[in-house]
Amino acid sequence: MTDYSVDLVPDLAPSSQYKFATRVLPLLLMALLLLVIPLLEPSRTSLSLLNAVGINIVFALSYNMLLGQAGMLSFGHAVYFGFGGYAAMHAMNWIETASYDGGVWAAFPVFALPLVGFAGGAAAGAVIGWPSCRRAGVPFAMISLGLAELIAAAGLMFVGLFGGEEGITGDRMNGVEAFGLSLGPIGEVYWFIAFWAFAGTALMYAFTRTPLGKLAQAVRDNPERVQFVGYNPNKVRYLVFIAAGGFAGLAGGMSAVNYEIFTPESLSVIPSGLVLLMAYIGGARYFAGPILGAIMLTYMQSNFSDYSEAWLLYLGLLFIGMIMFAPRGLAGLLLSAVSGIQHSLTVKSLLRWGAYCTAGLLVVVGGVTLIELAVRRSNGFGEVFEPFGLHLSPEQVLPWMYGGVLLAAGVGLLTALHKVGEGESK
Amino acid sequence: METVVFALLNGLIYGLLLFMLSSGLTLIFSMMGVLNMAHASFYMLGAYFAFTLGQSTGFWFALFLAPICVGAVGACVERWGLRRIHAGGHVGELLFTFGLAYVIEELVKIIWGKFAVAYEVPAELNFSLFELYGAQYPAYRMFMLLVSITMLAGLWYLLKRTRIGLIIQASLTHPHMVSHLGHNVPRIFMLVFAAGCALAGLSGVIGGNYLVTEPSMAFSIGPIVFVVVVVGGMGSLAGAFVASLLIGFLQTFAISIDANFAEIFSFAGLNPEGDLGRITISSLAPMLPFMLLVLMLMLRPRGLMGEREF
Amino acid sequence: MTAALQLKDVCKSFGPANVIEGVSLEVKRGERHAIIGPNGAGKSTLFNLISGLFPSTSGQILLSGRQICGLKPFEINRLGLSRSFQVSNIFANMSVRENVRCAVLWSLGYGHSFWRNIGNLKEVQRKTAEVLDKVGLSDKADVPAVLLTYADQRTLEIAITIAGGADVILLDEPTAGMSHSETNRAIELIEMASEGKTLLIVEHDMGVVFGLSDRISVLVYGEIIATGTPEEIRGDARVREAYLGDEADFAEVTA
Amino acid sequence: MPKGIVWKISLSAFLLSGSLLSAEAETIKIGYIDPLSGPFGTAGDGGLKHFLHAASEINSSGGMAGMPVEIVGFDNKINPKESLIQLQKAIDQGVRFIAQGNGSSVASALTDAIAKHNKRNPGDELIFLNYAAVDPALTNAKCNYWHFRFDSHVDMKMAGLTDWLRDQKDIKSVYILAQDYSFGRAFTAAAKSMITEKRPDIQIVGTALHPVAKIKDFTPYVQKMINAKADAVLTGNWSTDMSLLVKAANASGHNVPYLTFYGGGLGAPTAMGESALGLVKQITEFHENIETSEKQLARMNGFEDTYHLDMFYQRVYTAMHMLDKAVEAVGSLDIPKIAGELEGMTYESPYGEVTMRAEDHQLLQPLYISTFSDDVERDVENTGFGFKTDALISAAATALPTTCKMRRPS
Repeated sequence: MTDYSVDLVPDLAPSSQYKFATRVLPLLLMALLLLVIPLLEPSRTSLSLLNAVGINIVFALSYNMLLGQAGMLSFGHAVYFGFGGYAAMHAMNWIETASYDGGVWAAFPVFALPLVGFAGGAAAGAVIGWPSCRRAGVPFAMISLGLAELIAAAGLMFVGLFGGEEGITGDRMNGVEAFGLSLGPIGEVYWFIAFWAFAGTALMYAFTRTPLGKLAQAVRDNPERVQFVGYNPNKVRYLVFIAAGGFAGLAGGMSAVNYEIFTPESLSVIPSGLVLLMAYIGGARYFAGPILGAIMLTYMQSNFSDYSEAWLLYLGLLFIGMIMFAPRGLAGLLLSAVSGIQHSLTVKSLLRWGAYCTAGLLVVVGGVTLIELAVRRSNGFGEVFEPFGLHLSPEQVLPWMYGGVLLAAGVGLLTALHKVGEGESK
Repeated sequence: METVVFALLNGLIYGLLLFMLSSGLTLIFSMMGVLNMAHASFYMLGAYFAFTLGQSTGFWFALFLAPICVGAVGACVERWGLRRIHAGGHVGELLFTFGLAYVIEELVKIIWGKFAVAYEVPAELNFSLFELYGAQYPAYRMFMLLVSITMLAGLWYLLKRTRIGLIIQASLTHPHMVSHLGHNVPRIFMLVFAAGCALAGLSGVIGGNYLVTEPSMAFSIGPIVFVVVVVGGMGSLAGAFVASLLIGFLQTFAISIDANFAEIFSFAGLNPEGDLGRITISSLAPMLPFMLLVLMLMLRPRGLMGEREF
Repeated sequence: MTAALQLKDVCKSFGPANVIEGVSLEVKRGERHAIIGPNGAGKSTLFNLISGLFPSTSGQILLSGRQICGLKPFEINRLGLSRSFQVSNIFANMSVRENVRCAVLWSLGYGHSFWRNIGNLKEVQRKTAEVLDKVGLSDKADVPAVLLTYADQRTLEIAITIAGGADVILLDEPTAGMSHSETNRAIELIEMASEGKTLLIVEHDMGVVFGLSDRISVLVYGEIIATGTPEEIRGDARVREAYLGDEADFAEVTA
Repeated sequence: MPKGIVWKISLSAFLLSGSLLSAEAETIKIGYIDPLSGPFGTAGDGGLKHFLHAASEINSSGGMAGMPVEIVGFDNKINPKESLIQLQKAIDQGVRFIAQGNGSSVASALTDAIAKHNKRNPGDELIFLNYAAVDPALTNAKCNYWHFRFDSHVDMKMAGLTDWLRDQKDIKSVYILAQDYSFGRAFTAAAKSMITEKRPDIQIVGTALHPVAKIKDFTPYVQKMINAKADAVLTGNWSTDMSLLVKAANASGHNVPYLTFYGGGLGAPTAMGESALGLVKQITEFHENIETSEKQLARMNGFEDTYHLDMFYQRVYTAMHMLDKAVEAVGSLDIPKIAGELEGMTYESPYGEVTMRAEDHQLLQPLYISTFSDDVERDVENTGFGFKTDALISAAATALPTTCKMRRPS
């Protein structure tokens, strides 16, 4: 056998500079941002939203360990979030009891409850994953859906464990204080969420860099071939499933401390669907994609409903739009925009970008006008749509025509641009 | 005895309604590989269309017109939606229909309002057919039975006796074959999708007034339809039929059993007031299909009568 | 000394169709053994049986004297048997380096570890670089596999196959679809890669087969009709008849 | 870094949304936290409209102690966690009164969170006006000083219903059907114990709990009732479960009274239609055909003309006017004092005197038992059908003992 001594082999690993820029820097930026936010003195609303965002970031990233990394489509990921959350919630109450009566839990800080959540989620993943990870693809998705329905129903049946539909409540201001945080005011809870969101993100990122993480990607790409490099794809899936369950449980634990309540609704198919939307809209192919999705959807969920009661319709349309026109998600869109700016900053490309944006804007404005008019008309108590000081009444024909014309113009422009683009590429 | 007779009768009606709903999905799923999560939304559209059309044309015309309209909507969804993303793989398609279900529900709320609409059984059929053990048996149920059996026969004829049916049958089991035969595959896909949706629409027409026509009707029945298709097996209409009836009977029988776990497992000393002992068989009824789904996928992933695995 | 790979009366049927009918074969340690045969003879099926993708209907398959029938593909792989595929079967969305890296992990004992940073595993890095260098893909290490040219994908296929350091290597038509010059490079690569190993190869290109192999087996309709050195096979009348039915052609292509 | 950019954009959006909507001291803001979208959006939407109408009524007569009232809707998607986020939003926008009604799980999450908030933020307290969450625990084990309930809870309604049942001598057996969750179980338990107490001769021929919103066809349940020869059915079902049950009962020709809490719930009359005539009875504090003053009729007409919806929640007006009275008495937005005023307050509603009992903050009000009928002056949901009063249950009759140990701020 030829002797390949170490010095003869070219060093193929990326330079340490590159490694720093792509791997460490984003995490440092995230940490910095988390540290800077409190300096801006955010309002209570912003803080509670940020806390929700933090929880959802960890949840969505854990979901993407399945969908993006290992290629497993699950409709029941909230189950692990729920089990983790319940574990943490029970532990929180044990801490409270122990703080009066003494016991092992008395020494456990509430700050560390997400670890209990992690254990709960991972344990649930280990039990439920054992049968379900033996299938992949659509059967796996269907099993996850069936199990999610069953467990959601069980959540209402077993009152002792899940507290009925009113759930379990607790008080986070008990036990040992960590880092001098009483966790009473929402500002202190922010630090708790920030810490765990960062820790969760960093750990899940680190996971992608481990042999198991890499193999998960290999299983996603080609499960058959994985068998012929010595790995059992089902076992790889199972291990990733446990890890994903654990991190979902971590998010559940964060949620338990943040809200001081946990209800069986958190186990149901609705949050499972939402986390799927977060990961997919954000961009399941990229590690940071679900982070974007979590931010956007959490914000939409809590704030869009202030502006329009049809926000679920917009969410659905956005989701469909992303699947059809931007399957790489928000992260993909951002990256292609960035690389577009870097590589071909010509007048022509700028014009085309402008045209695309205009067309998109027309479609959105026209569509929104029509939907809002329709909503008001359907409500039927004479409410008028008044965007930007305009006065559009659903009872008149003209506003409908405005909307229709704008939408048609937008769609027309998009079609034309698409044709031009195709013509050029030929 | 009367419990059994009634459970059989009701299970049969419910099962046939499920079969009408899921036969379309079986066709779509087996041929195109699309597990259409919005399938129950087309069922809902069928009921709403029938309600609106029925106001001007009467129920009997709506019975024919509404499924056609639903089929047209389905064709549009396939043509301008699914077809574009077909190349991206089945996960994308699955997610597309998942989003579509959201959108259809919200649109229905805008168009028909958020409350249930007064879609009633037609007066001609609103009488009781016979009385059995003190309970009346409504004529409309017999009508539903009739419609679903007619549909079943029509579908059978279409698949066994017509050219297009043979092509569809061939592509149920060998989806890649058809393109080699020189057939316009996209058009066949569109046709099958539209037909599947129209079948769902038809079940909406006759199920909407039997049950309730309201915006959440799709969401509440959707998952059961998957169960039927998966349990029945890929590419098998007969399997879907058996699975529908199985689930129909299973659910209605379970409801009629009042015993709770504490009674059944009395040897284990379960506390009838405890969480576990308190559970009755009848309260588990709606969960049974999902248990069946999970067990089936784990033990026999090709389903009852499936030609192949997913 | 036990044979590296031994098949005893292996049969495989799909329903009523008997694809492999009682194949017995012995591949000696360090030997380069080719299997040839007309299309549909069952060559790929035979590979799938040996590598554990399909269970055989009856018979025995021994790897270094150890029964491997009924084992899962990954278990067989761990015992030191690795195979390539006729249609490129690579990890399309990962870079070339990552493809090879996945293939070396098990052999270096990293199993399913999730506590180590893969970038810090010097041994893995070195082995990966070594394999890439050996097959000449070093300069394309960071290219996503899906963007490689066809020939490079075939090369990567072989790289993944040999990366784990298996003693017995099964190559399924490694040069299929390659141009003449690409084929020559591939032969070099195969020769180098199989140095000191046992090689079982299915190939259509007779030039490759007769240039490379120590022994050749001819598989026709699920049965081995002859095994021998290239010379013996070239001179075997049954092979000529069964294989092509045209003596002149056969002589020509095997010359 | 793309990550960073989006963070900043969304961050500034957060901050913007906070600053744009900052509170004005002169307005009394009532945060309405209920589902405004999704499957339960209809229920919450209806409640919001009642609050809006009541607020405009108060504003047109000069507001509360001269301060105009504003109702701010927050969509909680009937999710406890989302409700807590919306609660924080409401507090940021200067809301000092929280109104909620749909879902006892949400109510218990809110009452818990509001109590914690008031303890942790003295001087910044909130009052919780619960207009429809009927879990008895909220004014018993879970009661607190800041929570006021304007609806009669499960046990009170059941007490009223069983009082009425005492006089129905022809009912000899009942069947109890409820949804399998805490409300349904509380319903079943209350029904069993109160019937046994008030009419020991009535035989409970069966009880069943079924999962919420999962049953498509209730015929098997109706069949069991027929087999058991029940003279009446008691059900806690609401929404679709209610309408499907009645439809199945009608189809099987099960002509016995259905005694319900929510037979008149939004959407149910339309869905049940003719099938419910003469069968469905409900116990409520209000329906449109109770004899009343011209003023109240004008209010109903006003509401219906504005929102094209039937008036349903009289108690929302009660809550708003009692709050008005309390604020007028205090003269400023001193929340603990306003809560003190509400405690024990009596108020003359169009349907009789009501009292906010001091010991548990539970409103005691007269209840009416009514039947779904086609012989009515005012119909519901344009069906031509409406409710017709059978009996009046006095407020005193619904007053049950409470286990509440109210802790009042010193």
